[in-house]
Amino acid sequence: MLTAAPIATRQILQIQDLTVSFDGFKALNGLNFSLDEGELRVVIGPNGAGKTTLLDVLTGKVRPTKGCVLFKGKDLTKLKEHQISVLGIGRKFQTPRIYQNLNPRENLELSLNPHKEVFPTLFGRRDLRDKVDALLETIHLVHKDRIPAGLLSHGEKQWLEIGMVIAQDPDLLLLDECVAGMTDKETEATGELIQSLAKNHTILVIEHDMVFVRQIARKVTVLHQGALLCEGSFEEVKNDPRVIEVYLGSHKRG
Amino acid sequence: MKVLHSPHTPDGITTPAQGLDLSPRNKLLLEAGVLMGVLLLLIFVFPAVLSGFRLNLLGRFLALSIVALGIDLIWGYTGMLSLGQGVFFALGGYALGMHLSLQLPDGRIPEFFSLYGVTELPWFWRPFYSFSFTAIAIFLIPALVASALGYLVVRNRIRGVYFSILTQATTIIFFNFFNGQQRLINGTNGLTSFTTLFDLNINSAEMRFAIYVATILFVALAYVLCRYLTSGLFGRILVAIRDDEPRVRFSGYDPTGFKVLVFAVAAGLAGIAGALFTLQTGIISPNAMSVPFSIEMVIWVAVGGRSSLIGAVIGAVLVNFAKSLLSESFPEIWLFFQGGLFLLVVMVLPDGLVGWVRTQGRQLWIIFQLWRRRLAKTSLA
Amino acid sequence: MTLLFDSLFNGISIGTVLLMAALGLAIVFGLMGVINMAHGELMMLGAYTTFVVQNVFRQWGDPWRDFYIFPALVAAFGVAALVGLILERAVIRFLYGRPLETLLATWGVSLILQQFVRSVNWVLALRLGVFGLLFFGGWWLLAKRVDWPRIKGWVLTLLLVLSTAIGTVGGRLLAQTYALAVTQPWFGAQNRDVTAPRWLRGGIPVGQLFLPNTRLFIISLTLVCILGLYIFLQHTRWGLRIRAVTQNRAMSACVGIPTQTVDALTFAIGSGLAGVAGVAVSLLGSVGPNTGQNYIVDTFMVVVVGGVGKLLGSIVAALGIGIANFLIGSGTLALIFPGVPILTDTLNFFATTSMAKVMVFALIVVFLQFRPRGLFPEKGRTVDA
Amino acid sequence: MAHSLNRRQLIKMGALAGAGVALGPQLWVKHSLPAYAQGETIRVGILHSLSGTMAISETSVVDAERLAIKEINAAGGVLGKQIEAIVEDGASDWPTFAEKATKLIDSDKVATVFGCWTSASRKAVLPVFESRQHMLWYPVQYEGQECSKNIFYTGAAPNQQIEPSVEWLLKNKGKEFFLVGSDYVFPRTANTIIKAQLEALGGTVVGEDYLPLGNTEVTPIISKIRAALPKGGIIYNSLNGDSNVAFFTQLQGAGLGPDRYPSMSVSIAEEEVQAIGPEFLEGHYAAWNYFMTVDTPANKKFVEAFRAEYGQNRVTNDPMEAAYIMVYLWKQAVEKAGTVEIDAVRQAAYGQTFDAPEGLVTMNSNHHLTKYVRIGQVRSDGLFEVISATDAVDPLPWNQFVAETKGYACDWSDPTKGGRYQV
Repeated sequence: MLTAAPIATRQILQIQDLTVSFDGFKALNGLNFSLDEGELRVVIGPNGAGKTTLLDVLTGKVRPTKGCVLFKGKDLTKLKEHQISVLGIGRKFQTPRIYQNLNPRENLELSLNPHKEVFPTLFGRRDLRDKVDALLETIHLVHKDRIPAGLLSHGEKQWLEIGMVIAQDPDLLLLDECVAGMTDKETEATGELIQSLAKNHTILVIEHDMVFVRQIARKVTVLHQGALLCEGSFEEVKNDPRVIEVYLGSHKRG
Repeated sequence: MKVLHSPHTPDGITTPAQGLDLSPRNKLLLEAGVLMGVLLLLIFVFPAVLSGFRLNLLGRFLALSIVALGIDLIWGYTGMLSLGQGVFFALGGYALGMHLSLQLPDGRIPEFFSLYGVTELPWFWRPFYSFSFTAIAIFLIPALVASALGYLVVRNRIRGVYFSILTQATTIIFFNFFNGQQRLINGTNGLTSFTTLFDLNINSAEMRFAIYVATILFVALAYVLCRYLTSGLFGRILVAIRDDEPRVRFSGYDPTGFKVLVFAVAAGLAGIAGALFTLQTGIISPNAMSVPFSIEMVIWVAVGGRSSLIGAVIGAVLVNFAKSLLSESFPEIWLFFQGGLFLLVVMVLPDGLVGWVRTQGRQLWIIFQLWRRRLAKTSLA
Repeated sequence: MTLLFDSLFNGISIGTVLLMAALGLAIVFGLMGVINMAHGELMMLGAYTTFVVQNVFRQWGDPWRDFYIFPALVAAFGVAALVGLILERAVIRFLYGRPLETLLATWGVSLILQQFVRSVNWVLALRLGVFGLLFFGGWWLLAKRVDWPRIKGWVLTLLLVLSTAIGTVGGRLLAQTYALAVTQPWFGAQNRDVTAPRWLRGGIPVGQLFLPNTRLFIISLTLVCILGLYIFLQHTRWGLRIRAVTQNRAMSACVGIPTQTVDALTFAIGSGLAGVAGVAVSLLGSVGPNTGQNYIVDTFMVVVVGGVGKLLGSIVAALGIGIANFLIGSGTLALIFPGVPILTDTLNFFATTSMAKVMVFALIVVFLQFRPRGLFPEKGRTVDA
Repeated sequence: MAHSLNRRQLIKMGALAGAGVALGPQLWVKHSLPAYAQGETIRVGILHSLSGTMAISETSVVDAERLAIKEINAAGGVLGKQIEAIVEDGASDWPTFAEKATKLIDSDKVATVFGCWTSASRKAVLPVFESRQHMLWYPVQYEGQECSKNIFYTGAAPNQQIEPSVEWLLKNKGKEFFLVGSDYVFPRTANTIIKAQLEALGGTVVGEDYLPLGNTEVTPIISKIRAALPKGGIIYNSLNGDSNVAFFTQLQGAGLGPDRYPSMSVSIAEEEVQAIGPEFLEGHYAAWNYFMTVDTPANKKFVEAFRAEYGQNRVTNDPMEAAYIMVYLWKQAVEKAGTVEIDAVRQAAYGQTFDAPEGLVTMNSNHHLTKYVRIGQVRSDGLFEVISATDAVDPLPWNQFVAETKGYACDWSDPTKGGRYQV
């Protein structure tokens, strides 16, 4: 993994004029966006703003109709999901997606495995136990490491998935509403975890929970109707009249 | 090593697997021991107990259980339901069948060619004079065909029922081809009338017993291979692909390679099964590539329990014995029972016999624990 | 020009039969995601219904005997829909969301149905009737008791054994008393004969061509079915409900659509269409226990090539496959490319009906390389969760 | 405790138990009976497809065999013992045929086996019978080129059906032939023979096509026929089962009637005519050794007995008659040999004659029957008008029109000659 970059302003991710349309509906519409290395960025926006679609493009799940996405100088739009993952982008999904029939230990091993081709996986010898133990410690699942992950509580699943993403050792972490369904206490602990991860990862967080956003945010980007609305610190964004219009306006109508 | 907290059910009752509390190493030893025991039983006890006819049936069904192991590997563990395993089975059978048909004095070609006025051996028959080539081909030809097909299909992310339907269409392609090519491969009649292998009469009692033992050894080998593939990290990735394939991609794995590899292995196993089956029935024909046969294969695994390898073997042997006995007792209406069996298993025993035994065992274990606890309480009182 | 028109007509003839058979499947598989391997057997039931209706009308003599086909269509739809309904209620509804299990269970059903038409006679019918009456009647009566949930398991077991026993004994008695009259199978394992009415035999000559009436009839029948289906789905209240449930089951249930009824209805309609297809098939080929088996894989291919959930896709795919089948199987393709020897030789190699099927299926696999989701795929973020 | 057995499971277990209760006694009785009755009866095996694609044809052959056994038993049995038939289902699957044949011989210890229809099933069981020196009686017309010591063939050899019918066509109907057949060995071999024969006798083959078994889409074939024979000609048809129905209905639908396109079928008998519908076949031809309309006292008796047993609407056909004959021939051979021992019965079978429904037939030492060849034309009632009949024709298992087997014959009564020797 690349550790902290020598120049703090080097851009790890650049997005230009990104458009995604489904049968004429534009989920993203000419989006321009960039991320500095080592940054922790929160993206907010009302429903349908294109937040999840943005992550889908970044992970290769959706091919853009137009535009380009550069990650560490490489164009992501031509790559497949697993290639992007190996390149160093890890994604935590909105609803936890873990392997229900594997236990947390196995879930983590699967993500930790450094050689992800078929034959190295089959024949390679590796000892991942120490790393797994350390990760289990981090995500507070040491005592539940041998039961099927499907039996974990919702919060524990969220944690496990965060653990799996960390295990991939990505340069860019994408976290999609990772505190949804958590108790206040769990949310706070998650916030702390993200803060500590931010020390040596670039992180992009999508969030609805404003209390949580306030806890972790350094810089906030607001999306609206598939395009960038504004960017700035949490306080700046909160007081921006356009943001208020978008959020409250829709609130009034609803 | 770190002390592991054993998981508890809400009532504080340990489940039997933990109740036995074996280390993984001891578990493996236990399994190997049981496997050896079953092998010895099959080789030394069954021949003494069963009539020659039933023993021959058992040998055939054990050969079929090798296909079932392959299906369990791709369906039970990886979630790819192939309805085309009959094709690979038949390819293996044909490979050996061609070798057996060529056990002739020099210069003569198999007799059926004369029916169609063919006087020269078609070119692709020639390599099958060699036993070593045949032995490799039995595994490799089906595996290569499966890799090619699997790659074409899996690469495009065709999965689930679409995969099943495409593999089913494959059976039709191959069936029609083999069925139509009388002049090359004897069409509908298939290859039959085998007499010798290694210059030994394959119908002699000794040779039949040798084939029976060989079949058992191949079942054991196939079991060990599948066990190796399904345990460890590789096996977990297979399960992960079954449960959530897109997620596996985001974990950085390309499922295509994994799926193609297990599909090829399953096909190779089917090929071996086909060869052993052909050796014991004395015929291989395009019928083995018919749609119903491939579906039946899946049913064996479903009956036995698709989440366990043992289940596949048990399922293949039991279902086939049931079919034999039922069709002997009720030749006119046994299809009712076969159809009913399919329905019953899917509706009532979704995890198959092995799954059923497991849940029943767990329930009994819980009842036992409750009873023990009550006993402890009363004695305290 | 004649060649082109001839190929087109013959291709469409083959295609419409496929389409007719695939239409029900397009609904059941396309809209509900249910793999019904017994679809072919539902067609077979439709064909047998045609046979029965024809025999009844034949007894009434002229003018009636020439018009049995219309009541047969209605009856075949009814019988197949009824069996489909029972199938959905008894088996498939427990398996929604598990397509592979459905596939295996319905395969079992198809075996049972095949054997049923082979073996059914008065004794078997009586045994089934007595069994059904006693078992379900008893269930219905006893279910009113207050302590029903407690005794259910044992009572049902008892009922099962008792009603089986009574049915069997009753059957035996009947067989001994009336012998051949009741033990003779209704249909038997042999194929049965459905004869097209006189006005459907022969054909219309067009230039050098000859358009058989049965083919024209099937083509128009297909058109009527497609049109009816379209109107039903797009312009009726139940059609709207079916579409709603297809798109979002949970939301449909929330707004008060009886999803279970919709499922049953959808499946019944799909099955009924299979019955109608059975009538069409009985005009062309045989009526026998294996009638359905011949169509099942082909029809699945039609739906897959067309794109699941799209009626238009199935239509185009069926006609395309039909035309390809004809062009390759009749050797017409070899005539079109006379200049290239290798190509001609290859095409001639495949120019038998048997090998044409090989070629067409291989082409389908190739086609799916370029369009893995069929001709008219669904788009959007929800497709591949 | 939440973990008690839930009710659904109880029902399921109940259902299983119920099925067990219902079936158990039957299974037990079926299996225990033969052992008890062993001394009193002679067991024979009947091995045909009762399910799968071939059930259409084979079930009625089983009916005929059962009728013959019932008649023999009613007349006092054979060697003073009753015949007990053990029926097995080959399920249209060739390995299953081999399995069931093994079972009949090894487990049930039957005296002989009556069975098979397709060549594939016969080829599949052949090694079983040869390795155990046992005997199969085979009732269907077939492609020849086989003469096993362990099979008696009571259907027609090619020279008793195909070859005379081609000669008759050449003489009466024309010289241009289009060959249509199902895609399996009998039609393919039959057509090989026909081509060789036509070449020798001055006819021409203008085209040939094969349909997969069970396929009913015949449009391409009909186009080909129209293209190859624009002015009419002979269709030589060896389609099997289902495909015939599609073929003839669509042949008529396309306007190719028997006046310009007469067809000769070798796999269509009375039952198939019923299934296809006489109105589609009226005027077409078929070649067999036996038709239901054959006018002999033996046939009258056979038809009456059959209808009394199985229903007045049933018909009889050639394979059924051959099946009926072979049971009687076996019985006669057993009585002559005085034992059911295989080799003695075989020796005794040579030269046996039987007043069959088709006429007096004789078993030859080449294991085939001397039979009569008849050409029938379909009438409006679905039966055949016999329009041409030959004297008894001796069977030639090795075909004399095929280069490889020209000049070969078969004689099992002479150990020096055996299955294939040069004349």
